[in-house]
Amino acid sequence: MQVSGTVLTVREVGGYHALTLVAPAIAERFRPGQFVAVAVGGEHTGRLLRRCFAVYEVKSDYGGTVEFVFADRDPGTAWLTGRRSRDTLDVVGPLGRPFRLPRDPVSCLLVGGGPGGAALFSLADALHRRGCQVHFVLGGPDAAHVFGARSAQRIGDSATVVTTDGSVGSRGEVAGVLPQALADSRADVVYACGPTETLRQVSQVSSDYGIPVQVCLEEFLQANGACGTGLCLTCVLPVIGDDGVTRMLRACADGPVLRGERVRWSDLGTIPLEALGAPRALHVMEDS
Amino acid sequence: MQVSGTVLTVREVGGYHALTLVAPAIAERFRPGQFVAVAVGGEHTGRLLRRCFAVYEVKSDYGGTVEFVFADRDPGTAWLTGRRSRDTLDVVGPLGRPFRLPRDPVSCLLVGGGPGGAALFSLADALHRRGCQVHFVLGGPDAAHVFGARSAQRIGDSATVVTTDGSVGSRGEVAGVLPQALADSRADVVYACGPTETLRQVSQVSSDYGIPVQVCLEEFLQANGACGTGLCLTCVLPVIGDDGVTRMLRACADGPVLRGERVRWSDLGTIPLEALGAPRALHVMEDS
Amino acid sequence: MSASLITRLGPVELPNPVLTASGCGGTGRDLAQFADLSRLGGFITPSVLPQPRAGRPTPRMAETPGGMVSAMGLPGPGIDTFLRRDLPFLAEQGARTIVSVGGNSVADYAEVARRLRDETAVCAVEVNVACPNAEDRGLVFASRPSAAADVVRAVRTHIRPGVPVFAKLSPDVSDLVTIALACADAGADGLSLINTVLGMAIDTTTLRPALSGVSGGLSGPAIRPIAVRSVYQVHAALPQLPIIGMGGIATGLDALEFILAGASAVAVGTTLFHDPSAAARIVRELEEALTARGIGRLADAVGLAHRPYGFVPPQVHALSTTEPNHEPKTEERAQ
Amino acid sequence: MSASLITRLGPVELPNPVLTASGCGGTGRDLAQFADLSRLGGFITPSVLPQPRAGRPTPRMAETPGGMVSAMGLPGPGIDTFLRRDLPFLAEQGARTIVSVGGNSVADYAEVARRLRDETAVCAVEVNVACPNAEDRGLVFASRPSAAADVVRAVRTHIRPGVPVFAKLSPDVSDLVTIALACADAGADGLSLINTVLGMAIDTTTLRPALSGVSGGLSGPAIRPIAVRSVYQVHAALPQLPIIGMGGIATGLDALEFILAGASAVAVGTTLFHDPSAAARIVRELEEALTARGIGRLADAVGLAHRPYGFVPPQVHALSTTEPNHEPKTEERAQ
Ligand SMILES: Cc1cc2nc3c(=O)[nH]c(=O)nc-3n(C[C@H](O)[C@H](O)[C@H](O)COP(=O)(O)OP(=O)(O)OC[C@H]3O[C@@H](n4cnc5c(N)ncnc54)[C@H](O)[C@@H]3O)c2cc1C
Ligand SMILES: Cc1cc2nc3c(=O)[nH]c(=O)nc-3n(C[C@H](O)[C@H](O)[C@H](O)COP(=O)(O)OP(=O)(O)OC[C@H]3O[C@@H](n4cnc5c(N)ncnc54)[C@H](O)[C@@H]3O)c2cc1C
Ligand SMILES: Cc1cc2nc3c(=O)[nH]c(=O)nc-3n(C[C@H](O)[C@H](O)[C@H](O)COP(=O)(O)O)c2cc1C
Ligand SMILES: Cc1cc2nc3c(=O)[nH]c(=O)nc-3n(C[C@H](O)[C@H](O)[C@H](O)COP(=O)(O)O)c2cc1C
Ligand code: FES
Ligand code: FES
Repeated sequence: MQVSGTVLTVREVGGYHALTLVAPAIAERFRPGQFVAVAVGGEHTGRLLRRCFAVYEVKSDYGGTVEFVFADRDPGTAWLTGRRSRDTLDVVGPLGRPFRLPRDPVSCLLVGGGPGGAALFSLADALHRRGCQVHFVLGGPDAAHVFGARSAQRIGDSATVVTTDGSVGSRGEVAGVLPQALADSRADVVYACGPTETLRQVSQVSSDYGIPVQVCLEEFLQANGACGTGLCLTCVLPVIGDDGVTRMLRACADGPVLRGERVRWSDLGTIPLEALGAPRALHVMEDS
Repeated sequence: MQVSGTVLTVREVGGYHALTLVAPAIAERFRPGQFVAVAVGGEHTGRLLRRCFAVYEVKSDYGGTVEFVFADRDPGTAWLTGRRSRDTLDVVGPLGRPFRLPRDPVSCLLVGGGPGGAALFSLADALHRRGCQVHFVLGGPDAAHVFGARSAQRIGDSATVVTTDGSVGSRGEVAGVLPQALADSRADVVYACGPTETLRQVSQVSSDYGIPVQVCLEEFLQANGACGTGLCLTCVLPVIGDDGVTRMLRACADGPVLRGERVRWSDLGTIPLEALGAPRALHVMEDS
Repeated sequence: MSASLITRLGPVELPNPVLTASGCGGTGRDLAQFADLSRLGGFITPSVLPQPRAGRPTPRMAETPGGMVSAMGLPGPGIDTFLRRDLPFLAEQGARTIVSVGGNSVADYAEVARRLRDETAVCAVEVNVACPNAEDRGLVFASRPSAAADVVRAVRTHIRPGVPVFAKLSPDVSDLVTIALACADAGADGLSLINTVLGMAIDTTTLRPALSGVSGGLSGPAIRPIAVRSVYQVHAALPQLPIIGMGGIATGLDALEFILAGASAVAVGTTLFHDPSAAARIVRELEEALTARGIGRLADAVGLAHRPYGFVPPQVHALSTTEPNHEPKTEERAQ
Repeated sequence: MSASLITRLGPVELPNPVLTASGCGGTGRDLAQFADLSRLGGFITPSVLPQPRAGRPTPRMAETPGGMVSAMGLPGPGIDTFLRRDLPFLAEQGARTIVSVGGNSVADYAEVARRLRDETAVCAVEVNVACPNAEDRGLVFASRPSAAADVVRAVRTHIRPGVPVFAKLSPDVSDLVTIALACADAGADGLSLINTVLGMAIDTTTLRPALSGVSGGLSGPAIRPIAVRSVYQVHAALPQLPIIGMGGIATGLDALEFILAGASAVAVGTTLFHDPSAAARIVRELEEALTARGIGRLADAVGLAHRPYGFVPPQVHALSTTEPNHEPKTEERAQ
């Protein structure tokens, strides 16, 4: 859906910003893990690429609202922070494949890094509705850059918070506390959203423990995507399919949620030699 | 001066818009006939060219305000109409050569067409301060597109209003009523601002009557200028100098006020064959 | 009465002139969520090569003022999967499909064209001549008249008569008209103008090229003036050859600019990334623009900017009437 | 400590690398109201021709997305008035003046250069090779290696040794590096890259070309990726030759992009129309950008994008180390 949504609020949440807009058609169709692609810069802009943000939450107020959380890191997001209520935003969504939910009431560990934590709260609601246990691990560089620590403590069956500088929770990285959190929560499945490096580590640890992991590649998509709608092929990464073949999948339309153990994390930014359709020249280089 | 001015108001005045901003450095230096060059589209804009507007009036409120009047005719002016109070505008001014004022208390006829009428009111004040008589002729297509008819009636020693459709004043064109107005006002000098075609006619009629005429080329500048500051040379028109030589002068930096009888009106949009530096190829064509 | 948008690309009639540009509408599946493919003038596929290709590593694109640079490396499933999966989908949707043919050798192009010959769902073929030629140090075919002619001839030979073949050229050449002429002589029924302009962005944080491919193709509204000039130049030299114009089209008025310059159809590329439902909007805006100008049929507007119009100052008039369809000379450039 | 911005153009040292581009800072008089000319790295004059020239009729420009197209027709007072009126003014202001030389024949260029020889206020000379050649059907000199070399040689012969001569090239060619090489062989001490890109706009109201000159030069941020690519390409091929980079520079980070690509100085053109005080701002922003990146001297940043930096994925690394200064091949383009 491509809609013109009316901005309700733009507020600061710690070191991030949260923008809420009225977009009933998107709110209605949204499933946890999906994202919106927002046009930035206004009508006269020379900035053509949409910015992709995982949805934090949808509500039924005003017919249906959508809220997303973002770090202000480029002129496009700076423009977003300057929106005022009643401005309109051109938004496409909901986009991408959502988190797949277990049918049975299993124990779930939800791992968030930085602004990525925001994507986990609607997931937590959905899991709770299915009778799942929801345990949180939330991390970030400092107290201002961990999203949702208090909410997680309130709604989670448990919540571990970890920061690089120890300003809130324990000092350390998400990956460091993960084995303990997996053990404590007796997790059957892991869901994660956050920096790509965090997703890599979470996938590694979870796989080591034999636990399936779904990751939401919001940050990778933000860094690489131009459209969010699957048209441009700029957001590709190597993923191993059920048939064992590595394919270059789109983080937007084939993701943003992918099975963490299937992503070839150390080959991001490359075309692995054995990927489907990898350049022949490179095969030759390897052979010779 | 290049300043970042804070918008006070944007209001509709008949079929036009008037924008007032706080810009003390410009207000202080302004002399009637000068203009401002405004950047449009905002920080992220792909629209690079400044829009030039003759100043309507400057006031001492808020340290110094500047108001200009414009017709909304392109996406750049549409953006301007959407400004709200407290927004900032990047404005350069005051620019160009002002109307030259007679030293003695002579009788002056001020002729305005469409939004160009706005440029005449600060001139009228200055002339009044010198003890001159100020007579107005204001014209436009219809009542909504004659600027300042009521003010002119209030402050002018006389005021003639003329519209194409007769919806206010008499039906007709400015040039048609000019001979009568010249006679009635016993004008020693004519000042005009408005559509280029109106300026041409006013110059023609005034010259026929042997009365000096100064024209403000706001519209020509708006149609042709890219910078307003004299750098780009896109706003040139052929003007005969004191030495009888035709030169391509810049409407912005050599104008916007020029002597009407010196402008080669029927050669606008050309390089007259005998202009200084006219292409040799054309000379050859004429000779052969 | 609203204007008729019907247009012709040689033997093919299209209900309107607005196509999606190669590589910018994906396989059609994702775009179909935002646009009824049967309502578009036509759908140009990403360039199809004989084999599957993964393309280049990320980063593949960078945002630039009014545009983007991208280096994708011609990713695609190869002709087999294209014929099995993508072309039938487009046919089902009722899209008038123009298949873009790519390759790194004349044999590649010939191979893809041969496989397309009996596909009735193919409405026209576009030859992406701006692919790197493996046999010529990776220089694109489009940079030499003879190389461009070779690939056009190879494709034209295999495609059925009645299915027009368009040669899609790159503007990065000293003399575009010569390349266009060579393609026409080699059998091209029309020309697609323009492919992306060679550009580059440097990441001022990493201090390195922003794209894995170092340089890439500049696209989007930023290049529109280059594209309009290319269409105007080529239409002046080859007025009988239909042109598909593209490069930065974002609105109906942009499309009209290309039509006036001499294009019989236009394609929307980068704008689809910004606004996936743009094509239908552009059709509507173009129809309104023609109607507002009292132009009853799109065909009457094709190339109109080459003729004098309305009031013409005497000197300009003299120029225009002596050379009504004159190619803008290089002297008619800046400064 | 803040970074040192000192840079060299061959024998000439400049306090900072930010110049004004030819034809975009006027004669200097109007710009002086917005900028202290002595604080700029230097001032490049509009191209000077032997005779006064009125230039083209209006309309001379049209706004385009992120840029403008303009066709001015090289207006200027001619060398006599330039030497009598403009050059002394610039000298008085303390501007480091780079005189742009233009012409429509080799003799024109030679004539202007000859008149400049004894002018001590001339800091460097830029040869605007993108002027139409009256003897070659109006094709610009910059489109042929031999024609470009002829004008560069003509100018270099007349200008004193010690005053560097820069050849300013047009990007509208199939092979920019060959033209650059030809200019270097003809005695150019450096290169200015780029002049405007040939473009065009059509007025959708009059349905005619928007410029009196039909086509014109595209300038402004829209062309920045083309300009950065040109600088990168030429620096890779001729790393010893200083380059003045320009095309769409609007901020300090834009300037840094050109420096990283291989420019020793940059020039600001169209941005001055939008923001007449831009040059001083860009100097400040560039200094801040270098300091923030821990680069102590501008000279250390020149061409830095050609070297691998920080984390390099293995495959990219392999490419970069085998060809550290490789010219982006045409295969490194879009798709
Ligand atoms: C932890 C866990 C518990 C489950 N519990 C049950 C159960 O109790 N009963 C039952 O019948 N099914 C269970 N499933 C399977 C799951 O419910 C179904 O696969 C899913 O609902 C089908 O959705 P889909 O058709 O959109 O996904 P598909 O199209 O089948 O799969 C899409 C991709 O997502 C992957 N995927 C799908 N679901 C998950 C997941 N939850 N985590 C990681 N990757 C996934 C698939 O392997 C595939 O790569 C469980 C799966 C997981 C991982
Ligand atoms: C109607 C009229 C009445 C005047 N009355 C007197 C008078 O009573 N006593 C007296 O000493 N001087 C008089 N002048 C001359 C006028 O006051 C001076 O020329 C002016 O003040 C000088 O300003 P300047 O130096 O900026 O213009 P300059 O640099 O001298 O001139 C700039 C250009 O503007 C033109 N120009 C200047 N003033 C006018 C004008 N008012 N109308 C049209 N073109 C003009 C000039 O011819 C020149 O082309 C009169 C001029 C006019 C036209
Ligand atoms: C991401 C991307 C992929 C493209 N892929 C192809 C392609 O496969 N074949 C082709 O001929 N052109 C391709 N192009 C070029 C476009 O079809 C079009 O010619 C160009 O982008 C200019 O139009 P635009 O400015 O509207 O995008 C591609 C362009 C982009 C941006
Ligand atoms: C109005 C205008 C006039 C120009 N005049 C000249 C000129 O006289 N000589 C020249 O070599 N380049 C001239 N140029 C080209 C600029 O110097 C510069 O190379 C080009 O505009 C790209 O830089 P920019 O994008 O910063 O403007 C001119 C450009 C413009 C826009
Ligand atoms: S962002 Fe365009 S395909 Fe994923
Ligand atoms: S508008 Fe630029 S010189 Fe007049």
